[in-house]
Amino acid sequence: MTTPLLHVADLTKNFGGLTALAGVHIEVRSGTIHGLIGPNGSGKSTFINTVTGVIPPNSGQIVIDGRNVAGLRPNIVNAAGIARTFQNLRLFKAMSVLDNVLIGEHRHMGYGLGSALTMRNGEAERHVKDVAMGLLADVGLAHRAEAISGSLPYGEQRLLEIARALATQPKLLMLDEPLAGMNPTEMDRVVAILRRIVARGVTILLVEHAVRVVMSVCDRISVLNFGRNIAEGSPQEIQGNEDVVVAYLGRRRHVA
Amino acid sequence: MKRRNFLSYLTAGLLALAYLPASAQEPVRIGLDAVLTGPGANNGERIREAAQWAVDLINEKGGVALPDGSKRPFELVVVDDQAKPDVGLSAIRRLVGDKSIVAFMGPDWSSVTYPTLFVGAEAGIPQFTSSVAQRITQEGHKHIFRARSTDTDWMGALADYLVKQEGKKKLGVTYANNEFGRSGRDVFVRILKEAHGLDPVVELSYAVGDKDFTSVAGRMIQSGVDVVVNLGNQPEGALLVKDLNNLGFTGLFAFNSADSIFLDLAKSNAEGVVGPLSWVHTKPDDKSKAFNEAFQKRFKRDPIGHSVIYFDAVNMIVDAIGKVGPSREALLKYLKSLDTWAGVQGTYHPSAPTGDMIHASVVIRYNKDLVPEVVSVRD
Amino acid sequence: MSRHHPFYLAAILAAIVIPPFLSDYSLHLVIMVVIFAILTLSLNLISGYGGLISLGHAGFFLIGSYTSALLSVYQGWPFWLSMPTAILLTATSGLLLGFPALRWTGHFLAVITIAFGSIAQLLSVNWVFLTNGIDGVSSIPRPPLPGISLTSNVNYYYFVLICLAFIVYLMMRLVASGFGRALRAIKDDETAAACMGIDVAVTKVSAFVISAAIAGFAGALYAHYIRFLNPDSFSLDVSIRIFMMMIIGGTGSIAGSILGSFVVYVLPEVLRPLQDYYYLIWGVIVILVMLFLPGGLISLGSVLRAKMAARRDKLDPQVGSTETLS
Amino acid sequence: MFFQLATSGIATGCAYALIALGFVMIWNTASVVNFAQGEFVVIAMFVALTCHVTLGWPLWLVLPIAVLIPALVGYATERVVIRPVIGAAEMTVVTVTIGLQIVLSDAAKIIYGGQPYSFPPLIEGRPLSILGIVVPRQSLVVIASMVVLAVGLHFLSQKTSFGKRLRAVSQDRETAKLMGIDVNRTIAEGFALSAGIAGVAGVLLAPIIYVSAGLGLPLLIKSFIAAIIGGFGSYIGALIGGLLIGVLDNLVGFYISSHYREVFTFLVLILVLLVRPQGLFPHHR
Repeated sequence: MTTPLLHVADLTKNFGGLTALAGVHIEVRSGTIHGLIGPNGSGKSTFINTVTGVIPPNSGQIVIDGRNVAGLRPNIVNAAGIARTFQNLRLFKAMSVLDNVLIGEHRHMGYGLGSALTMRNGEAERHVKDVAMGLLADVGLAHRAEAISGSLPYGEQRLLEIARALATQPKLLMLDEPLAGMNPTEMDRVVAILRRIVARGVTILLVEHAVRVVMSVCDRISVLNFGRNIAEGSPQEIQGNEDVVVAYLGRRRHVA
Repeated sequence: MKRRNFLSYLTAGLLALAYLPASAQEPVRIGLDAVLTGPGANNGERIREAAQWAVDLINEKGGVALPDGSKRPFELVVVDDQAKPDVGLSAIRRLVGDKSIVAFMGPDWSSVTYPTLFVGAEAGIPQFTSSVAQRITQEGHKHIFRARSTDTDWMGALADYLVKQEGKKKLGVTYANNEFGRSGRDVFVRILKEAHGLDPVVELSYAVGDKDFTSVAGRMIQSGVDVVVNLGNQPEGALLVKDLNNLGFTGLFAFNSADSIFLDLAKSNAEGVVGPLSWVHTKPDDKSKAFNEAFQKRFKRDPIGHSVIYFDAVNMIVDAIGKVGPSREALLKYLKSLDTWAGVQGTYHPSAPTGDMIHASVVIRYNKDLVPEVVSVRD
Repeated sequence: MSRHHPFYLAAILAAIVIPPFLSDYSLHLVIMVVIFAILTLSLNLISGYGGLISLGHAGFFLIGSYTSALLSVYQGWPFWLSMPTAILLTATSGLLLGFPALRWTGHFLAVITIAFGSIAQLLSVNWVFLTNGIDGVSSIPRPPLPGISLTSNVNYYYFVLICLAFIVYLMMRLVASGFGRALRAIKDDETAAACMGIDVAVTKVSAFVISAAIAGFAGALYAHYIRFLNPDSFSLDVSIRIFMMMIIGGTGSIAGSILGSFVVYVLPEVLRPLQDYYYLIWGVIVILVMLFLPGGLISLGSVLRAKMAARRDKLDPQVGSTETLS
Repeated sequence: MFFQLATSGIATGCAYALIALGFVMIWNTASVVNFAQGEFVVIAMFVALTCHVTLGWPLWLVLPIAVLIPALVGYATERVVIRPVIGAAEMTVVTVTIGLQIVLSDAAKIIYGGQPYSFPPLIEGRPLSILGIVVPRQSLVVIASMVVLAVGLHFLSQKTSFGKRLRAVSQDRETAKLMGIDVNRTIAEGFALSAGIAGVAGVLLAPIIYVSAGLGLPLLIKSFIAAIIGGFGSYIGALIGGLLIGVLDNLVGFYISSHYREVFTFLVLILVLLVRPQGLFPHHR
């Protein structure tokens, strides 16, 4: 198989005495949807925060497309090709929907400060706005472009986060519980969008609680518990895996 | 509807500024600019109350007498410069811009007077200032009258008193890091050298607003001086003399603003303090006595140097209006030709070319019951 | 956009037509208003758009004024050389404040900027060899301009008005550009902005450098207008006054900063007949504006419209933030 | 000479410490940076001046009043001006307290004028000489009262229900609300307490320096720096920070130069923030 797009090796992170991640390793192949599941407190969010540089890891390697970005600032990790959404929605609430997406394109603006001052950025601005509108159309928010992002209903804010992350033209998109709090029809809509994204060549790491959806959508799944890998494999292998069931449902008591 | 009210609203605002100082032609008006807000406002109130009192006294006698014998009500227009040059500029422009104001007094702070001199000069309006800085009367302005003696007059008297009468040789100088302190120090050191061939043993400056003077007092005591000459404002002077006494300083403390504000702050520490002043309320001559009594009756406390400066200035303007009428050019011409005018503070010489029209000064010493005795007088 | 709102056209027209008819005193006021408008716009860049509180902008104002004044009085440089140098020097001093701004925000940054402003003023008092200390710098020449003498205040007014127009244009370009958006994103959520690829450090520091440069420019204009400088006119309460102008006018709005400068500088003069009480009433006005109109005076229009709309439709007023006009 | 400078520095330092303490208390409970904290000190000074000097009331009656009135003003401030903006953006809150600072300082100037007044020492008598150091009696009073106050406040915050409520609110306003604590009333009482502490500082400081309407802002900036050097949010940090500033001011004035005293205070602030941003005593609720 080709070398993995993302290769995370013995990633550790502890907060004072508490060990959140104890030597986690994950490989995500490009062009796939890789699931990451685990019971509450298993370290999923810490994993995303350390990989994207929001929290510096204590040790470990994070190699994206051959480049180790462990411990670097979030904007450098993003430049290396990793984009993300947030578990509890961190949109730019005071800015318009369109502006939120335009922020994602900041690095690909094509003009610096100088040309902004001398009117030569008009053409680049128009191009950037078209790309942004395209992304909004993909997630069905084109009609909301001028609205203030804070005023959008919950489901649409989730979609906006995805569009904004895509605007940074990532190689790998890490989604932190994008389906949380959604009803089934909204879930299906998001899953359809994810499939379209992968079809366009963007790899996805899906951190999610809705195990049913993860099983149906993901090509491979890694399972974390108490900051350790306990299983990795195809959805079918994971469903049968004894340790996974125990982690979620607890030990099966042998009724005498 | 909305567009019209916004437009008219804004234009009216700007136009109102243009005609702000519209005023009835009727009363004779003079202006006063002083520090009324912010740090340094301590003299400001005293200046305004004295000027207003002088104006009220004139109005009690029926108003300003004009050359044709008629009398018109007398009005004082007060503006505040907050001791800042740009605020002072707009305050003085406001006074000078009002054509009904025939003369104006102030500013008190040299750092505001100096940069705004050109406004009065261009308008040819008589300006009476109580600022001390030398350069105010050294740049050939024809409209400026300094209504008090300056450092040069005082420091000569002080140096003579300290060296001749008190026989002191080792002097330490402390001064506030503002225009008043700086110019006082420069003049005192120069005159000490010229008149007595002495140099201060040590010199220290402190910031206006300092609260704890243990370090300055400590340095002075350590250098073994027998006189500390302090040049600055009342609050810092009072704190310095208190710390000197606390640390066991037995020498003499000389201070160039040892007036009643200083006395109220320093209380018992003022005993034995020596100081030059342009005027003090215990000056033995009859005019000073009469002024002091009237002031005591009106304000229930002692007048300070600034009180008599602005009282005299108002009366000098009134006398001049009585001779040549309320017009700026006539007043200026008349004052420039007036050789002597007897005021409470001493004899003024308005015709002095530079504008330094009075050199009267006193040196006082606070006795046991904290009354400032006059130990030497110059006119 | 609402920029073509009749109110703006009226204001621009008034600013061009009225001044020649003003008395010397009022002309001085409006010149100072324009200079302070440029200063407020510089503060608005980092506080209004970037959310970084600065109570030390009088420090930049001082550096700009003194640099241009000292170079032209003691070195004989022409204004067109001393002013750009003043801008450059102030911009580099902007770096001094740019880096601490990376680590601290809110009141921590406020106190650091207070420290910066106070140190600048204290050094201008104590470094007598450089700034002539308390005695200040005098007889600063007016800028030479071919064909027009700037010694007349009316001409100088139009000169600073053109400078203000240029700064407003500059600010509009900046705010509309990616840089302006990045700054506003940092204000909203710094971590999210970083994850979206914005180099927060570079953006914040460059915002401070640009803001300092504009403040330095205003300083040079002030020095050559008032022709005399001393440390007293750059004290902490001047920094507070600039901060007030931005807040009262409306943070994050170009028109707000200009309106704020006009109101904050002129109001004490208009209230002057109240003699002693004008400063107290001014304080009360500041509190009232903050309590009832946090978006500043510029948001008066949108707040009233929202209220009227709510009353007319008897609906819950549409939940929109009082995001200001531009 | 060193100890002489240090001891007299401690006296003024205690006043900065108390103001910093009140400042931090308001920050902890209401997350408000109160620019008008210095004005509570000035109010206490003028109340004491009027009652004791003008009206001639005895000290044992004047002192409690001089602490009570700023406390009431503090309570009223929270109720009228601070509560409406508690949740608002930090810039709005800072501006409101700056507006309040202007109102209170100008009111004092209108009533009492701009000039400084002296305030008689709380205890008469020549300064004592301990181990060769001249210690004015007033400094002893200041140091003693600060120690008593520090202990009292510690007792109050640990043992009394009001203290517990105050700490709960300062740790987490929302949870405190859920636990049935009347958060608004607690914050108002917190304001009153911190204004009262500032009042004590005013009464202690008055005899050492002087009473004047313009003291508010300079005192505030010194205690703001003291609070940050001590570790913003920690009460002990505020106390130690205040003492440090008082002593440092004197030492720099003597050993280096009185020009650069203030510059040094600011440089120390920036140094601490660079080297130890959490301050000398990291904040522990």
